Amino acid sequence: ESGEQRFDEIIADDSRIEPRDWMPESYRKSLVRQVSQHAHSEIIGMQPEGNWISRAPSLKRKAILMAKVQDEAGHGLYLYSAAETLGTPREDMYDQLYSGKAKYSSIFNYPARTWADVGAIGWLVDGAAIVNQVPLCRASYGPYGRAMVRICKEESFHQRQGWEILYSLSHGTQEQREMAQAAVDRFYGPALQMFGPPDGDSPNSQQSMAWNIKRFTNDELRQRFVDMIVPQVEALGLTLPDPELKWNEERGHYDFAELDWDEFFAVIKGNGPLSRQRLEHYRSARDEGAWVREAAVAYANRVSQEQDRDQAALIGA
Amino acid sequence: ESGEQRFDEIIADDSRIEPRDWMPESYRKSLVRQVSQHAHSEIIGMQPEGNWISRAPSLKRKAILMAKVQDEAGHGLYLYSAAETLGTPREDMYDQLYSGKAKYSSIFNYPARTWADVGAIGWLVDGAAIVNQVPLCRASYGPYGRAMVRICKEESFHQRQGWEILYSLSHGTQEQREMAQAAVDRFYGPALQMFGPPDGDSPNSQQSMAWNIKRFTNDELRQRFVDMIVPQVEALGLTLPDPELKWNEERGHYDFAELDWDEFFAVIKGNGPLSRQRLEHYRSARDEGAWVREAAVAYANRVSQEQDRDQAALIGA
Amino acid sequence: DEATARYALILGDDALMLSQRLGAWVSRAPELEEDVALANIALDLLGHARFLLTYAGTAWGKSEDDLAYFREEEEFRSCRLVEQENGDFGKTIARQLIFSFYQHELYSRLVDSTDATLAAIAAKALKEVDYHQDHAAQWVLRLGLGTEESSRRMQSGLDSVWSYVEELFTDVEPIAELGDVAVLPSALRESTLNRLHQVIEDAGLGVPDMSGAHGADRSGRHSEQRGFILAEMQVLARRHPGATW
Amino acid sequence: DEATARYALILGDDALMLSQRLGAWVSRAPELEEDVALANIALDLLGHARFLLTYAGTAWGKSEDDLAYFREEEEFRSCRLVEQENGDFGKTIARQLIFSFYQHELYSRLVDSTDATLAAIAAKALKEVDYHQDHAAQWVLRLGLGTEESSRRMQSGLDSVWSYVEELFTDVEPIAELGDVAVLPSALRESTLNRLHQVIEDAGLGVPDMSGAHGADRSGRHSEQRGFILAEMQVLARRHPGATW
Repeated sequence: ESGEQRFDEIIADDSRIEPRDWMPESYRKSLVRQVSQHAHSEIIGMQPEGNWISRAPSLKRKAILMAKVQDEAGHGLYLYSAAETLGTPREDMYDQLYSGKAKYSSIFNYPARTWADVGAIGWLVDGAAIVNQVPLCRASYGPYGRAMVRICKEESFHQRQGWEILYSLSHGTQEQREMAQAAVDRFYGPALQMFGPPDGDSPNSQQSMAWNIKRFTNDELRQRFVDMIVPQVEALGLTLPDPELKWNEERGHYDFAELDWDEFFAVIKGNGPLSRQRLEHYRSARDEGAWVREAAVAYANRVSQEQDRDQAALIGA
Repeated sequence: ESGEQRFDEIIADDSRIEPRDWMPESYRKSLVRQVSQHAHSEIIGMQPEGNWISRAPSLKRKAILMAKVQDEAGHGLYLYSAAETLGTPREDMYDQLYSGKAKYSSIFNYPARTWADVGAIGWLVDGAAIVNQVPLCRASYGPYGRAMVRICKEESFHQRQGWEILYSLSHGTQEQREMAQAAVDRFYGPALQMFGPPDGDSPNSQQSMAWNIKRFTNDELRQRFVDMIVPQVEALGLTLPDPELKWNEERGHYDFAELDWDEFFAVIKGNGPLSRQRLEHYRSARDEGAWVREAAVAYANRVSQEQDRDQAALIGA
Repeated sequence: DEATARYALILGDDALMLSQRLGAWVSRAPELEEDVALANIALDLLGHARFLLTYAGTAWGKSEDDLAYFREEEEFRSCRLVEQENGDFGKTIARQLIFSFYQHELYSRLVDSTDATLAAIAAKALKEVDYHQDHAAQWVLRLGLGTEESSRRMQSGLDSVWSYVEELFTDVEPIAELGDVAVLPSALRESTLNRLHQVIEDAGLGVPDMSGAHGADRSGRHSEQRGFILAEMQVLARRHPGATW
Repeated sequence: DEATARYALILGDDALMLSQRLGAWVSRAPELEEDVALANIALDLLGHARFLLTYAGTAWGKSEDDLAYFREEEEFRSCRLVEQENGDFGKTIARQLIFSFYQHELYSRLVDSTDATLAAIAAKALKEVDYHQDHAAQWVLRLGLGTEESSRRMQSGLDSVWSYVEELFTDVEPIAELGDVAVLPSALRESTLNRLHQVIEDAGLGVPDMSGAHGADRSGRHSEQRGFILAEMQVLARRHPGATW
């Protein structure tokens, strides 16, 4: 049985490909791209919320936010590890992000201007991420699927925490309430765009679905997300900024207005409000940390040489 | 007539030595030390007040403070120029400050914690500086004396502005008043120590006076300062933190308590509250600006080469 | 009137924010002469801001300090360019180049405003901005043509802030309705960009190839930095509301 | 009682300030693993601070947030060490080394406090501080024995903060009067310094030769940085007094 046959069988059985299994180069490449983009999104995603750690308005919120941003770094670690099992070293992925070649979720190129944005990011952005990611827990590539299981568990906490931030605000003072509504107004559109362009404009999706990486189309997931957040926003006592939003009895789903795809493609092209700043922040952290990483490598070499010497001495004796 | 004779005559006449005049090496060295220390004090002195530019409580105060700190940079420039006329390049003086070998006024190793400290620095520190510097306008070395004339004029503005800050505070809210008193309490002792150790412990003073650089002893100047600020503090409605302070009819001066000279010598030795931080701040600014200075030199060379070429072409034609 | 006051706020807030940013250079500049120069520019801008905020305040019975210290983050109308972090000297100079060129084009037209106060403020400011643009352009040349490192850093400074250039030329409200009182930002675009391109090319650098960053309306879509700037700027004044200084 | 509460404030403010400083590393660390590690330490310290401030607050009917967000600059009792700027990674690690070693010595005695709450807080915190000191010491070794540059930077980090070591061991009031409730800072001096010297020497570095910086009393003589830290930390809470979050 050839590797290719076995691969096709595994896919047909909807079971899992593991690192040592044969896989088509295109499958490998496509996965590396997707997993590393996902990892990069976690890394860049630390910035907008990280901005608010120092200013969180209560110590409890500060602790929750710090833990959340820390989780994002952790997710980045899982995902880079999963991608590494496909033969791409982490350094290469860092370099791609550094050089601006790699993509990450556009949503993180929007600023988090107010504390309510931290809530909106948790509720809407992490919410959209979960809708996207739950099906990925069954992705055909084993390490990716397993990483997603861990990540999804944490993301659902994050979404809940975001919702709670908004709930406190929407039940607080008039100013807090307005802050919450404004944040939802700002993040609603970009959050819906996190599922990617409309199905007609998304050529890679087909192949991804055939390989059991993706399970649903962009538009299917987007619909699922809208259906999920409408009752949640009602529970918050806030509204979504879409006058066309309404329940469609026939479809059994909410109808919603077309999104601003011009903005979406502009942001993808690097003209988001903070596209340059996010990358610069990442680069300067890398640059400033270079001497530390070099020292760690030098020290590790030194220690292993000493161990070798000790061992040689032991054997010689 | 030998250079030395001429030098002695000028000093005896109480008239001025100019850069091209002969002077004893010890005179030159002593002046370079004094003038560059004075310059360094202006430079390091930008830090405690500079800290408050971003937080000044009104736009008017912000403008006044910014102008003051700018003046300090300007004073630094005058003074380095005066020292350069003695044959020491500015870069050498920078290097001495950078390496920690050079001294500067210890007072700047104290923190400016509150806005009132900005007032106290203006009133007391600039006040002490003026008392010190007015006689220096007649210093025997011409460029130094002339630099001091310009500087003294501006310092007296600064002292006035500091006094006004304290006046506004001492006539403001209870909290403002307390802030003002606390600042005066903190800066009184260190300001009095700006005149240097008691005369008995100040071996260099004698020679300096013989050369008509210094005109009064440390203790004479200190007394003059105390006599000056007592009526001023009364006008502020504040007090000086010295229970022994009182008018001595017989001496025609105010008596005041012995200062904490242990603290003084500790700070001189580099154990001031911010001794390390001030130097680090200076060093990091120098380090971070190195590439800019290199570029400026390279550009100047490039331009002068082009001019040489142009001129050569002109002559050749 | 209200619309003129709101226009004065736009101009004043830009100057105030940039002044606040530049003030942070004092005691940190690469040369002592630059400590003096940057403080000087910061002081000029603060002067413009004070005139403009004072004038704006007359419409609402507010002082310059009410407007500077007691407005909330979302009430300021400054553009994102002036709120960008100082970065290294190259980035600061890039920001200075763009802003001073824009401001020069603006004020050299605003001197003809039918509003006498704005015309007078512009006339006074123009002389100062003349120096600001000269200062910036000279440094762009020095850095662009200096060393390899300085050229790289100057270019990366330009790249870093360039996406906020377009916002300067957006005809946000209420400018259009003010007629000859104001200068339409869009009318400054061509001449400002031409002059910028010229200097950048003379310095052997490249004009960054990028469109404007999304969200250019000078209200509610401000930079992430504004909150940090104001936290520091306003902290003392707000701790003592009603106090005089 | 009041004195115990004031003691808890001293411990809590140190933890709070250091946590605030470390939080600024998140997304800026030299390695992704360090983003996680530093956030972890920051989070532990914030946890300690919350227990301690909550406990202190019971004496005055105040919450942790009342104490963290609505005290003024001069009312905090943190030491200057924890308020120092992050600087580069070497300076941050130097600060971590000193503080975690001190804290370890402190908490390993405070577990025997006759105050049951303090003893319990110390017991919980001690396990975490165990990791903090290990983290710091490992990095001191790596940097000290890594490259020439890392050794230089690590040394300069130590030099930069060393003058604030002595303040940790000052028996400020009300500690002395608390007897077995508290641990006398001066009693920690020898063992902490011995352990610090050991690590520093193992890393091929030198123990800085300097006495303590003047003004070591944890009140009114705080660092210049504290005002900046609080301006940022408190800005949002103070904008909305009485709000819940």
